[in-house]
Amino acid sequence: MTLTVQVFATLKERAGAPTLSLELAGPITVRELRARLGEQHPELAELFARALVAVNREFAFDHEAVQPTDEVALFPPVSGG
Amino acid sequence: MTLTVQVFATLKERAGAPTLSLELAGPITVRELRARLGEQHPELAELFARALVAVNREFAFDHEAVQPTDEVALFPPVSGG
Amino acid sequence: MDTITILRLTRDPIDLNALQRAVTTPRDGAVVIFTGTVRGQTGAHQTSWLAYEAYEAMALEKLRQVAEELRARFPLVHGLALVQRIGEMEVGEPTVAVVVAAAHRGDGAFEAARYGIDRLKQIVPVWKREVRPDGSTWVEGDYFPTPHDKAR
Amino acid sequence: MDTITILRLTRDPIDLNALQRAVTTPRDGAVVIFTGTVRGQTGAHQTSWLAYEAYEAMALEKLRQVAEELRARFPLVHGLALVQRIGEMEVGEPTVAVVVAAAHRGDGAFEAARYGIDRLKQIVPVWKREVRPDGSTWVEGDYFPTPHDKAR
Repeated sequence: MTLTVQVFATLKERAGAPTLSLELAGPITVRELRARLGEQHPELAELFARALVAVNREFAFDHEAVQPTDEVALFPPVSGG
Repeated sequence: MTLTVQVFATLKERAGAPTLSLELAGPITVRELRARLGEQHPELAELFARALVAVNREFAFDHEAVQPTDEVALFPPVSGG
Repeated sequence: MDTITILRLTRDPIDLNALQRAVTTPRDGAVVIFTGTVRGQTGAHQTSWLAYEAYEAMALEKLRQVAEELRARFPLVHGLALVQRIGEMEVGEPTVAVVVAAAHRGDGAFEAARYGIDRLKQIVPVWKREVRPDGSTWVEGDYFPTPHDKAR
Repeated sequence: MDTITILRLTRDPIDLNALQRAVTTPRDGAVVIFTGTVRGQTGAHQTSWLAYEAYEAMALEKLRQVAEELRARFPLVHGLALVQRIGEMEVGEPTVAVVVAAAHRGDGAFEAARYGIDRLKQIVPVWKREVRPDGSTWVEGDYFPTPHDKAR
């Protein structure tokens, strides 16, 4: 299955696209998600390592699971207001 | 000389007029001002005793002087905002 | 250092958008506004509308004193407006506005706005008459100035 | 108990007068507004304008979380608006507004407004791009959420 990952701000600018795709056979952890995206886009690996991760519109942390059907996003610390 | 005393809010309502007049031969104190106004308007004496006094647009206290030419006002504690 | 100070007694409705624009200097990223409004219900007590009266000449001088005290305490405030409306106002309408602009919200903007309204309600000679379904009464405050409340 | 909550991401200019009217219930006599504005000068640094982008679906959910946290901490707040503007904004324009209405200014209105903007700037996924005379850069925040920042 293909997981679609939304990216925002610096990540979107550096990726050159608002989404990235990742082929998944089943659930992975947030930590694995960062690593897999980094393997696929080595020039962005450092950004992915520091990025915030949201799964289904909620912050998600290293050991939490990501399903291929989840709504997933990576972005830098927020700077709104 | 005639001193004109402006009154506001409850004092104006109770006095039935926006100003009161007081004949003065020379300077008096704020304390004397309250007393003289009270003698002239006994029904308001208690209000005058509690009222704030302003002389030339600044709060004035018991032992301060009032000249017949001063701008003088009596009013209750403020309730704006 | 460019600062902006607006002191106003007015019979016109208070326009918060215009005040925000007026006090925000190019150095400012944070604006805090306090506005008092006519409260219609206080528990079971009902207010129909309020009428405000001022000793105008002194009120303007005391607004200036509030501004000076505020600036002495909150030196990072750039823009300041102190606006007291007088006349008749309906439930929900702004009766007063304290507007403070600073570079950052941590520069005392919240504290300055609170100081401004607290002090205005102590020393600026304005009174409200409350009109209820059953009559009207002048409201008296509870702050008695001392010689410390004179302008420096 | 009637309370009012407005949560909004919008491309339209922020209208402080309309927000004040919208959140003020008949029980309220005090409204505190925080509004962030585009700062044009930060020391010698010049900003021409800002462009804000949001992860809109999550931003609305996180605005709701900020509102719920705020209400749990400030139970005397009746009216609340959390409005984040997105798109391009010029120097001096409001980019965000936190509007809090309560019966009295001592009912936590100032503290609630401060809490609202502090929390919004931590957890609501919105980013600004700063455009300067010499180019543009995405601004990154400095707050890293922890599991405590999840909605309850």
